[in-house]
Amino acid sequence: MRYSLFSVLSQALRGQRDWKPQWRDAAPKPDYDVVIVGGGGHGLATAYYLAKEHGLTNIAVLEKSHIGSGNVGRNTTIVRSNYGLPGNIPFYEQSMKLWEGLEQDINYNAMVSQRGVLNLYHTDAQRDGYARRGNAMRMAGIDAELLDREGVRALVPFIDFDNARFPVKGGLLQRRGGTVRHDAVAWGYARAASERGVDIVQNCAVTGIRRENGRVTGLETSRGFIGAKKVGLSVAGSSSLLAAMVDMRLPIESHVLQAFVSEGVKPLIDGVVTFGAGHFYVSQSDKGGLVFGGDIDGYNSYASRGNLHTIEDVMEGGMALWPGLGRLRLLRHWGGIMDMSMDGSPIIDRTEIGGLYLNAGWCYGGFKATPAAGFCFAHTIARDAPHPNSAAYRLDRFATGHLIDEKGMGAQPNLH
Amino acid sequence: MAEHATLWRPRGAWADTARPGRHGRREGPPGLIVTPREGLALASVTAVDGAEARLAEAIEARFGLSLPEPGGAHLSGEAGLVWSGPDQWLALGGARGDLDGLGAALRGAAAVADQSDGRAVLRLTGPDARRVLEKGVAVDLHPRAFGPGRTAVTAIAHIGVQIWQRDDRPTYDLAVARSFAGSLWTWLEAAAAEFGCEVRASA
Amino acid sequence: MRIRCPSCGERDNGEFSYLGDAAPLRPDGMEASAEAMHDYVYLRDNRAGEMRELWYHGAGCRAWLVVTRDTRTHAIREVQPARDVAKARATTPAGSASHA
Amino acid sequence: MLDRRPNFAPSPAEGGGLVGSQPFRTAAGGLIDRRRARDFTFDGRRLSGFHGDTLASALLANGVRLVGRSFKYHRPRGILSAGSEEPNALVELRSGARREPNTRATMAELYEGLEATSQNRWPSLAVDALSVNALLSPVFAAGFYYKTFMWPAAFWEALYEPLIRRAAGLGRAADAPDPDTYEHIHAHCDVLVIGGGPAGLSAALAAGRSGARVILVDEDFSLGGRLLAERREIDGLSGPEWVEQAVAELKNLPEVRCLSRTTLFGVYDHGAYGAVERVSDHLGVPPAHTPRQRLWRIVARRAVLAAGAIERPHVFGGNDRPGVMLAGAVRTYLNRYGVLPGHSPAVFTSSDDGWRTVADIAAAGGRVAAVVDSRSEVPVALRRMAESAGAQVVAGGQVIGTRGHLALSGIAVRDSYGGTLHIPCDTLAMANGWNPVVHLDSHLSRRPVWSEDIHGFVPGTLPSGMVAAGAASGRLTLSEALESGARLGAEAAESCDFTATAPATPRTDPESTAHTPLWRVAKPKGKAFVDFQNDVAASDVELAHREGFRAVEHLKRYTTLGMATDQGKTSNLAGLSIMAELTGQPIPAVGTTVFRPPFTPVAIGAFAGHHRAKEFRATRHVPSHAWATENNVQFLETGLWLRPAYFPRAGETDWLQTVIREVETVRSKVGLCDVSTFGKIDIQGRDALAFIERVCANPFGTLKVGRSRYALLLREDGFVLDDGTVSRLSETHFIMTASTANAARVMQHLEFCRQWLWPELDVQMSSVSEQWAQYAVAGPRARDVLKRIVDPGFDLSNEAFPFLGAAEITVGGGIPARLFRISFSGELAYEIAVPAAYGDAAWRAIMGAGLPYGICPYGAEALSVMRIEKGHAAGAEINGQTTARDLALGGMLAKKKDYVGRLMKERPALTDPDRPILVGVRPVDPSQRLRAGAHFLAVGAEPSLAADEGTMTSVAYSPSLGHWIGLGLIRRGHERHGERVRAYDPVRGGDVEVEICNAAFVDPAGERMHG
Repeated sequence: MRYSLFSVLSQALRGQRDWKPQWRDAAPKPDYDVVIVGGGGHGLATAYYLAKEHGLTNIAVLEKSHIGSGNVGRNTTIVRSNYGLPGNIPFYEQSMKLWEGLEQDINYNAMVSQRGVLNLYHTDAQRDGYARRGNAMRMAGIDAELLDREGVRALVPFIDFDNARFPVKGGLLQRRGGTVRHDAVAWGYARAASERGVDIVQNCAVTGIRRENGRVTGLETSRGFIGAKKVGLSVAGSSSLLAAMVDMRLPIESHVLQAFVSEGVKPLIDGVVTFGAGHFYVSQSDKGGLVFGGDIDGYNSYASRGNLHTIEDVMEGGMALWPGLGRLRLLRHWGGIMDMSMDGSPIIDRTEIGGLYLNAGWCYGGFKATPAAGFCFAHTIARDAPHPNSAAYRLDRFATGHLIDEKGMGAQPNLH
Repeated sequence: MAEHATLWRPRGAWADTARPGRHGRREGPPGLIVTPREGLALASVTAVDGAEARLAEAIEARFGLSLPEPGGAHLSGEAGLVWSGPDQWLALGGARGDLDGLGAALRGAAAVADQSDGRAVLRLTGPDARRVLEKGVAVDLHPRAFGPGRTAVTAIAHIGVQIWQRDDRPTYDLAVARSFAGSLWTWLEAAAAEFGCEVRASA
Repeated sequence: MRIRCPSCGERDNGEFSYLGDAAPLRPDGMEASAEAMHDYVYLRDNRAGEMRELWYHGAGCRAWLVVTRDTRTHAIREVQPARDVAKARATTPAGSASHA
Repeated sequence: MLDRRPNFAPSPAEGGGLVGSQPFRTAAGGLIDRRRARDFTFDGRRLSGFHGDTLASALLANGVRLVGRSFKYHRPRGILSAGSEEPNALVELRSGARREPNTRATMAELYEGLEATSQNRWPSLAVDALSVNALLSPVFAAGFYYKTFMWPAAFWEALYEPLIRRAAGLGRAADAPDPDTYEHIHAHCDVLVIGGGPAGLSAALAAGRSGARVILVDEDFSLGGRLLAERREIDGLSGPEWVEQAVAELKNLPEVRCLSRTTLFGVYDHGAYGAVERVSDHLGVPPAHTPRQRLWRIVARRAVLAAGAIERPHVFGGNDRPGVMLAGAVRTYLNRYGVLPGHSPAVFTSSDDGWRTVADIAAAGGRVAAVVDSRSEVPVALRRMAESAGAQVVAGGQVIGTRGHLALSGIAVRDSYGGTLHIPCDTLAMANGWNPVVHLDSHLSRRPVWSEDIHGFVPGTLPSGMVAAGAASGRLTLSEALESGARLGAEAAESCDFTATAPATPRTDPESTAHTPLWRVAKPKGKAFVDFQNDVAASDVELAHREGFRAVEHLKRYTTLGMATDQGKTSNLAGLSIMAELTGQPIPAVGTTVFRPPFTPVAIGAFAGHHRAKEFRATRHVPSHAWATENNVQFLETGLWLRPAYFPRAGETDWLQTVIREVETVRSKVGLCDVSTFGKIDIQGRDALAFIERVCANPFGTLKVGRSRYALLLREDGFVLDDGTVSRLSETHFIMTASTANAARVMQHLEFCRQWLWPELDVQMSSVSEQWAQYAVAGPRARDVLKRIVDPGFDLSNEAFPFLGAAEITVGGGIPARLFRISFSGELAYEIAVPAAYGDAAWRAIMGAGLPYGICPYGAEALSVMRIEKGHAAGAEINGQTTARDLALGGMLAKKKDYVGRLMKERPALTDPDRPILVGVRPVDPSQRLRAGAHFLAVGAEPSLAADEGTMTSVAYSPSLGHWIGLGLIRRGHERHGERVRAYDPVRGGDVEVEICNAAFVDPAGERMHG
């Protein structure tokens, strides 16, 4: 049923009786043209764009648990395209444009809310770094404003301007940045893909990747063998485990990133603010909870929980930025497993194995990338060639030296 | 010609911060008594691989003390050695210059680097000394886990510190990198406020 | 998380910083190949399970440590001074220690 | 209609007559102190309670039932529980900068002058405009917003979302910085006991008597748990008497620490726990020198989880109406607080313990309107007891609906024959069994398991070192709690090598926990709520099922079930049970939600503790700090350091004027600058030189004793890590410097190389950064100044101590010092290092010695100008993205040795001649200003990513040249000197034509520093 004001009102009168499952909970078929492993935001978006842009219909998305149970459901919901390096800029801007049209495209309100992303700076050197980044954005046609202290004060008067250890000197603002209701992204893409015939297979864990003559032929799964002409891996923190099934070692480590939400309160803050002198970023959800995050815990982990040290570090950043937070209460914190790549940038590429494609290495930037990652990965799979906007995200860039290292931290994923 | 030689007086690491007098709660006896320890001699001693026995002998000869095991502090009055890392110790002397010649004495057995001014040291004692430290030190200082002759290299309020316990009153020496002394003091003053803190003149 | 430093005893993980997998060994010397160096610098097993990894006790004794930890449960089986491990490695025949 | 008032009307003789204003307070009894009245306000209304009350008990005593409005439908809500599970009674406590939204009235201790305000309502609690949402509730079903508000697209941010945001949220946060303080404390123990009820007290006693170090925490302000709330007997003592005895003994055990008002909120790996102590929340304002709250980081070898259980509500129509309460809570208010919440209470039970409520009310002299038991068989004794209390007993019945405007006035009951009875009542006590508190044991990703015995989840595999006792483990009777607590407490102590024995279990009065859960009432009249706070009704669970959201996590996220501030403590199982019914599965097959920390919400300030405002991070001071502050310095933040930036003099009106004067003074006379912030690493040993060769990319083999050399360090991936100098003091003794920003990272890197890569090398390292105050004395008169500083006997002449000389000397009459002839400014310059305690004296001495030569102090800004004039790369260029070749340092790379980064820097993309390389730029029109961060474009090119040729990294106004200059990285820059490009800076409106030139603007041949 198409979602519309009419359908919502008429169902209200009918006791909501006629709504159908938002996506088909499919049983796997024996063979598919393309199988996407991973029913997160990226995998579901990939399936949707394969169907929509490339006319493929014999597609399955395999999810070991239930869709949206990974990072798409446990992030801080920020979207932005304020990158500084040419390898990243066109990709994230494509993603932003897709976000801007997402609701009409998939007929699902994911609450794309462009209330601005503000990155604060505290030193002249940081200011110049943001100017460099903002200028690159502007050259690519992306909105960016460099604010001084008073410009920041006009937007977020409640942060600490008077007694801060690292006084705020200004910020880089992308007004088109904002937040998106994360779960709805997975559900919306699932529903849209399902309507286009994609099989969404839940509770189906991949246990092996079958190959013949250097090409994939299908997947061993907890629900039996599933044949596939092409396989796209889109499994975030589990990327290395899947790659190991075909003896590949990836330039990736899995790390835990914690996210936090406070009790709900009446509106305090409109957009997203990122502290520049510590690890802290914050926004407020439509339900009123402050959603915030910080740095990864910093050690390899497949356990989706974090430890106290990092929690304190994040809260210290919060209090330093915004001393009015003191009496607000932390409601919940949780962890997600990030696929941290060695230069902090993702991989969307073919592999050495025919028919096997990889979408990985998103570090903690994967959510904002969801539409473009799906779009470009679908392109890569369908055409067997990279999309121009993701052309820099090659797997061999570590060998060639074409690194995309926004932070300049080098091959140390826990520092990205 | 060094014509200003008469003006060359050392400036204490705590000169701007741990001012003598009462801090925090005013009522009752102070829970914490702080004495800045200015003018000590300190040096890092790093053993040469394979020369540990020679080092131990040389230390015995100079200090009359054995080389402390990990986590140990061997003290004799104000002098002594405090373990500070694998194959590394902090040598102590009661007065600036007390460790002169240590490098030569240990040549071939250990590398010595003067740290007399690199670390700022406070002596902490009083009935609530342990309770104050508990607010910053994640190491268990309970008498069953720590005590006189023990040391820990750790952090307080994100600042690297080394603590060694001198006696079971208890009395602790707390060393911090000199440039951090001001921030460490701010923490200590806040942590001790509920117990009351008396700073005595530097000794 | 608590890590038992062989010298300092059990400490909060906040006192340590992390480097990563201890298995890849630096291809030393002028004969080393760029390919081997690439693998050493960039490629990881990223194991879900027990892993030997390098931690630095930066807020403590400044020792590098080899920690044997399960990345699924954080259970730590063993902590050794990295220098001791490295010295033992140096005395074993070349190559036999890689990916130990 | 029952109109008889119970016979416990207040007697004016007691409580100083104040009870008269508390119509629901019993005449006697309870654990409140009736001699200590406590006045407070609720929504501005002045009310009174007693010391020992919670805000909730005091409100109930005053007959206040309407306490808040729900999240979505703004339905009137009252008090459901008497504990931290409370979903409804949330208020704003205090006001102004101390306002605390969403505070559970059930946990807030009453203090004199307490100020509480209801929330999420406008204009008032009784008349809430948004209660219109309740009428629209057929539209506002779960997830309705995903299906609408999409047209037109621009309306989302402009219209729909602001409305939703304003309607959502609950309370209002404080509007100013938190004026109170917080602190941390680290505690270690053998046995941590979580919960101070009968099981926890027994565990603490058994463990504590053995001599083990025990910490007992409880979130309540009084220890005792449900023993304070029930009329029970232990060895002939009442519950509170037994508690008093146990607590007195615990307080006498020297190694036992009892922490009330302390919530164990999180379980972390390896026996680490987080708890928060509300030190001063029961007072109006924290006393002097006392924090508001204290965050405990506890490390425990063993833990006994004795956190009790939470009672389940029933799911029936209108079950959210103020006056509908948990049965256990009704008993708590009656027995502990001396409050009977209603004049005509009814009981709805599916368990024997629900009947205790009837007995307790009767014992207090109250009347009970009705008892509805969903089970058809009711023990005769219970029925008789109820009937003697005046109750109508309905066996096999179910409450299907409620009546009342802002509070309960009656219930509709379906009897066992299907008929409907309407029973007037003002309170309904629900008893539907108990859920063990399994939250904490699931923080480490463990899942609880289903128990058919109690029809609920009990702990599964517990985290290592943890055991569960009492109700938290599913042992719901008092005697089981006492027995398991004592046994497990003793065992915990034993496993920490103490000798402990569990005492004999005390005798308790008989009790029955027989229970047949009623997961939901069929065909309810009106909305039957599952999650009260988030307004999730049973019909929303049905809708989620219909739309395919059947997995637990889907159910939770789609309906928001369990995501409110109570995290579903009273709702999760109800939601699961309905989904189980809809999918035809047993409850455990539907799954369990994993509870996340914290157990109850924790103030953000408590986590931050001391680290806020100026103490967010430490501040490091340079050795010349005191002099600088006496001399009008302006500081600059560099990492944690406060570095002198410049020293304005009277009459100078802007920083540039000052910096120009400082640079000119150095270039023409002499200046003094504190460079102590650089890292200094002492490297000794037979293999020290070999070690330096491996960590540095340039060769050192020819470095002689008494000389310094520039040092370039790469990361293993071939990019530049840092640069500094290496000075050789003896054959086996070197000093390496590192940049201020990278000092710690370089030290860690060198330790890695020494300990892990090349342990066979004989190298000893220690950081001496803090030991030495180091000052640059720079300018043509530097030598003249230093001659007056160094002790006689040291020859400073150019021949004896040339450029790049290094020496150990003495100053001030025998003070050891080190002298290096290195120059960052390009002038004749020295760096002199003295022990840090002499740093202040040395600074003053050099300033004095320099007076005749016109010396001035200069700061980091002038230093930066001069290094840009010299074309030296610094932090803006050594940014982790550049190679030695990019920085025009390729020529110094060693060819005949292995070193860190050697191979990876040769990758094709890093040797691509098209890469941006370091150059100087100057404005074609010398009056124009340059800005770092500008991008370079060909003159006439349209700005685009493809046209981007590089960036300006550093700029300065050059007093030597009289115009702005810049350093930048531009494609093939080294081949393009003389070419003009645009420096494009749209974020600051800049667009300047510049000419590419040699980066060394001043004295390119380097003659001055050699002089």
